[in-house]
Amino acid sequence: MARHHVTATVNGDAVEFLCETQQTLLEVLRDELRLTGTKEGCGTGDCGACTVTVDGRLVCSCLVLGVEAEGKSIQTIEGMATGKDLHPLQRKFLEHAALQCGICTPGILIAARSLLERNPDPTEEEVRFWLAGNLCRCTGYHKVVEAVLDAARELRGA
Amino acid sequence: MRYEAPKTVAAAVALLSGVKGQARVLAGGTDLLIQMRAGRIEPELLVDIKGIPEMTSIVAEDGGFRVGAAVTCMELVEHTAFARAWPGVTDGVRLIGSIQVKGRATMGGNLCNASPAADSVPAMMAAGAVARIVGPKGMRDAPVENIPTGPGRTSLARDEIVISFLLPRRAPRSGDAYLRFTPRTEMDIAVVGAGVNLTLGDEGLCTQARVALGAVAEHAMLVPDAAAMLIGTSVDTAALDRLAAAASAACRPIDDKRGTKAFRIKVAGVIARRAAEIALQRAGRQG
Amino acid sequence: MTVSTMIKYEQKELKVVGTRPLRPDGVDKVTGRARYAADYNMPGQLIGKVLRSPHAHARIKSIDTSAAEALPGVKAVVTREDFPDMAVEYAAAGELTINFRDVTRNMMAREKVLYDGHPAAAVAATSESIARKALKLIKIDYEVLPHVIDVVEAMRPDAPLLHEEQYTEGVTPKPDRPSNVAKRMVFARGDVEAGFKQADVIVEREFNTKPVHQGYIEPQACLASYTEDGQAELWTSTQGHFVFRAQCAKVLQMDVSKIRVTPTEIGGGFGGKNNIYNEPLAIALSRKSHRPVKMVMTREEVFRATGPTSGANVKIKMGCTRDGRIAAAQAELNFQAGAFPGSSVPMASMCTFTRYDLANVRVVGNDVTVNRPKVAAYRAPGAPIAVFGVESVVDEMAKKLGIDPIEFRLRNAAREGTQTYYGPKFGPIGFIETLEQARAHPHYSAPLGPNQGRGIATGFWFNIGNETSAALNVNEDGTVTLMLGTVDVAGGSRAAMAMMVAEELGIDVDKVRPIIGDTSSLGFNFITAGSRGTFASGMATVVAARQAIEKMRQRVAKIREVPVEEVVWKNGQAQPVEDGTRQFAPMSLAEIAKVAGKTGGSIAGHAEINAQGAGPGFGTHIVDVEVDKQTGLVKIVRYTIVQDVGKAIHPAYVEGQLQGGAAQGIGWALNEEYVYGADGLLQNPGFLDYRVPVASDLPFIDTVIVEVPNPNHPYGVRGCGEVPIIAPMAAIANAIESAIGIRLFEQPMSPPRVLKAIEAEEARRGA
Amino acid sequence: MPYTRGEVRIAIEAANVRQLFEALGVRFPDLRAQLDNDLAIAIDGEIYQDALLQPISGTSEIYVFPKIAGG
Repeated sequence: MARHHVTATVNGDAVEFLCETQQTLLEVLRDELRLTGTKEGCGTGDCGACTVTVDGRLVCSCLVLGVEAEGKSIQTIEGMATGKDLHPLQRKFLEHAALQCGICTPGILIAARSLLERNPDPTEEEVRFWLAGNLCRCTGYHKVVEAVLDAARELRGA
Repeated sequence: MRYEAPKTVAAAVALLSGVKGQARVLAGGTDLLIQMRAGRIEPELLVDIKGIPEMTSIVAEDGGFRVGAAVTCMELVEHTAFARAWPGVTDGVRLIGSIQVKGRATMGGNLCNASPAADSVPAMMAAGAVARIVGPKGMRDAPVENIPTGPGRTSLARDEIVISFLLPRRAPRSGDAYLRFTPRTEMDIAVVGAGVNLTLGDEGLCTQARVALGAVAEHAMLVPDAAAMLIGTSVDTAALDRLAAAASAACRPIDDKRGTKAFRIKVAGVIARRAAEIALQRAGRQG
Repeated sequence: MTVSTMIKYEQKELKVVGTRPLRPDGVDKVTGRARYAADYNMPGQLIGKVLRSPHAHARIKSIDTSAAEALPGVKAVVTREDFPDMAVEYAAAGELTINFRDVTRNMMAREKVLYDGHPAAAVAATSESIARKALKLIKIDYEVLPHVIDVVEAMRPDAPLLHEEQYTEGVTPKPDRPSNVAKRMVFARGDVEAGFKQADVIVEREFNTKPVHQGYIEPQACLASYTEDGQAELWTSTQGHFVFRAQCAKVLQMDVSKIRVTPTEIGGGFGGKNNIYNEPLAIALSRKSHRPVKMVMTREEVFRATGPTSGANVKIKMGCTRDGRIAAAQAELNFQAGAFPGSSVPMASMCTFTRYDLANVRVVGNDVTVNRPKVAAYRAPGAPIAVFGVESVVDEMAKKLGIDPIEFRLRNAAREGTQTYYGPKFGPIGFIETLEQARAHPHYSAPLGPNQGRGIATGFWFNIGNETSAALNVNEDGTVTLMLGTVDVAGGSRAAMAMMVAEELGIDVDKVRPIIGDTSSLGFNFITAGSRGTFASGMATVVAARQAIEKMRQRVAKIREVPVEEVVWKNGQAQPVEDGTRQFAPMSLAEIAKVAGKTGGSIAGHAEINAQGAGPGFGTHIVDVEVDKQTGLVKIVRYTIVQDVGKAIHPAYVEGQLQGGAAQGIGWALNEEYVYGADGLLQNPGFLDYRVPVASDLPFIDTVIVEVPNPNHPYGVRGCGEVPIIAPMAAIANAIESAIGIRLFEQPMSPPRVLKAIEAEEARRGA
Repeated sequence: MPYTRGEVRIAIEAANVRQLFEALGVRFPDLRAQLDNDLAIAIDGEIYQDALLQPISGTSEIYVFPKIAGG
């Protein structure tokens, strides 16, 4: 089977990989690049566990082909902290106990960061609707929403 | 499985008409990849059209907008001028899937996937959107309502592509709206969808109206009988009652896991009425 | 065994327990480092895939795997031929005792496939795409049989039979013909007929519920490596690695000691990861291919073939006197067990009326096999189904008598000394406290908007103890490593255990590093289920800590050359007893650790117990809903939970349990359901059409933690995970009734059902 | 109580749970499988599961019921 040679940027690093046409970006990240922080919960774009950004756009990596990543810049959970400094969202999730099993957490953090980049002062309702594509079965979302609102507050310096 | 990413419409059409076996256009891929993963289709060729400029841009055209068929839903939702002119179409696009899905999904895909429940399609039908189609025989324009012919079926030839949509210039005091009913607030497929587009005259009477319904028949459809109930009226309670009745009367739904016939027929009227109320309010706001 | 010579925590000032430190697994989870089962890989690993039944019920006439085996890249294929048949033999497995004859048939069909998705063959290949191709090449000749999906239909004498040799247990005389009713059970106290005679108000209703899935976001995944010396290693997402080891050993006929199971970080379970599915197949494929084998389920497989909870038919009859005292209570619970016997109906039967102090009770439970996946435990297994009926009927009785629903429940509430109808007498419990605090909560008196209504309901769960082991080692630098045998199923039990150890030893919690040991590093541990983690593992942890303290007292006595009774452990150090006869310099844990090696060896403590004395948990929920009368849409406007947890070791994680449990209960109540077609095939095996609540569906969920200590636990813990899922269905039904005056008897209370009920009521009023 | 041929109240001499279960097994063979696997008991109101050596006093009131687990 002919494999495609793809060059892209992942969390700021140049990467190259080979993939089959039907391999998704999620499979490439996890199986070829060994970046297993991005999770598969459904494979059909319904749970958001595989959320990453491609050229700044929030997407489900299970609905993107690896070959489509050619020349693109991809951000995953592994690139969210800078050195020893956690992103404020990561810190607030810990402080607010906004995670339990944690399988949905990487996707929710990536989605929440993308929200706060566009809207630094979201309402509770805006947070809930923005995160509607990220299923969490443990928390009932209560502490997740609190953590995002608190992180927004901190990032605004309010 | 071959993957091609042509840079021109001509090249894309040539690829599609050239291939013997099954070929698929890859736009957002939010439906295509799921069908491939489930093994429902095994195309020989994927034609990724996101590298084609006229299919991925939003440009002004005779006071209206020409929207590339491969423009992502998020790009369109974030286009403030478009949202001001066509808030109802924006409503429909905004309701497609999650933020993540909208980051990939396109109006062209939403139309050509031909799901009876596609959210942007009734909104575009109500808006009078015209699709521009290119094939080996050249280019043609067709109103959106002429494209879906059944679940997963369209009037397009196998080597034709929808490249863009024209949303025409707005008359003054016009407003449109799209509403759908789903059990959840998000992440759901419309059980019923309704798009309403209307224009008010000087005396506040409705001079033009278009009403379209989704998920209540084998494909999304215009309902002229429902629109007729608004034209010439001040869109008052009586007119809205008649609109709701006409909308329900036009339904020919099925029972499925997402809703029953009886439920869809009843709720189609309710949703059409609520959409009309929003459209009216938006039209009123415009000078 | 309860902890002897127990120091009551109420009598000492707590430094750690009750605070909110960050969880030890937190940073790994927010950075993507945490390793879940699907994140494990081994050199040379193959990918395993399962071929599943496309029929609800069919006899397997033949299986031809030759074409699949011939496909390049395919290294092994297994079918029923690769597993020994098992005799009827029972073992505890989380929800109920299971029968190995059924376990081996559920993991790989033998004579028949019994549900859509039932495994019929499995392959291991060098890539997933080759494995998928291989599945298509396996030819199975099926004789399709009539199927039965609905529990009431399955109970009819003429219903299609799943198990020709299944005769209803628990009826006399012994039945002479087989039946889908696997077992009938009766729990009775007093005389219900006499009780109903005393009643002024009698309400009798029938309720129906659909199966719902645990809906954990991480699909089942495992990695198995069988080596030529007959040993196997297994990494898997499980709630109980010791139970998985026992079951794999049994069905694969291996020595327990030759299987080592390491529980990975688990992406949610809620009872759904109490049972083996792919694990024995992966080991068998590895044994046959001489390569490690990784198996990850798709979401569709999770829905089609792993345990949902039971759908059920429930009949409730209750009578009470004019002054609101319940005189008699009767229930019939008919539960779907799925393809094999063993639903949660026994526990549901024991939970049905247990919140109330009743003289006359009769509960009959039927465990019924149908052509659906074998049910698994789901958070307070069965209780929400029975309570949906009971709390609806209680609400109706209170309304008929014009008594406030909380007041009505208070008049009947179970309290310390109440004799339950299934056996135990309650010790100190906090049910009345939850009712009183709910009544006093501002939510209960807040004004309601148009089309809004308020409902309340209550829940009870036993909570359990069971077999548990723990070990802690005092390291040379004065830090402590704590090894636990109960999987941290996400609630944060690692943090809670570390906190109890820190409290006992008198050191900072960040000096204690808790980890989950594999099956070779500790004695047996039962699964993490039944809200036992913090109770039972906490008890074992405290026993281990106190053993280490005892060793340190003795060590210091030797070092300081004083009799051991002159040494007491206080404030994190060994010091002279008050009014003792000998003075000596105290030694802190760090000081002891430093010299331990040179004074007789390092200090450790361990415990292997079967924890008894679990403390029952009770909760009261208040919910406000708004109903769209034109579409039947029900919106949750406000939600408050009041629950007695005994003692909240880490209050933030207790709140998380309450909020998460209620959210699952809300999904159960409103939109979640398994939808089967006439062909007996599941129509909604995905998160698009199996509708779990999304963030925008829910409001903030207020929690009030009540603390009535469990006297049998050193820190008063009862457990808290199960109770919060019990009340929501009934509370929401009661709130809908108060909003629109219509009571719903069917779950889910989805828009089509609500609208249908509204139209039926309008028609009735019109007529 | 079909396993006990209808008897619901039984007087039995036993010093601990194991002796009680053995005596019950002798008297009601149908109950044996249950006794081995899925029964718990309450001694004077307190629940015991898998506690075969738990002492029982001559006057103890005992209830036998299914073992409890959970999700």
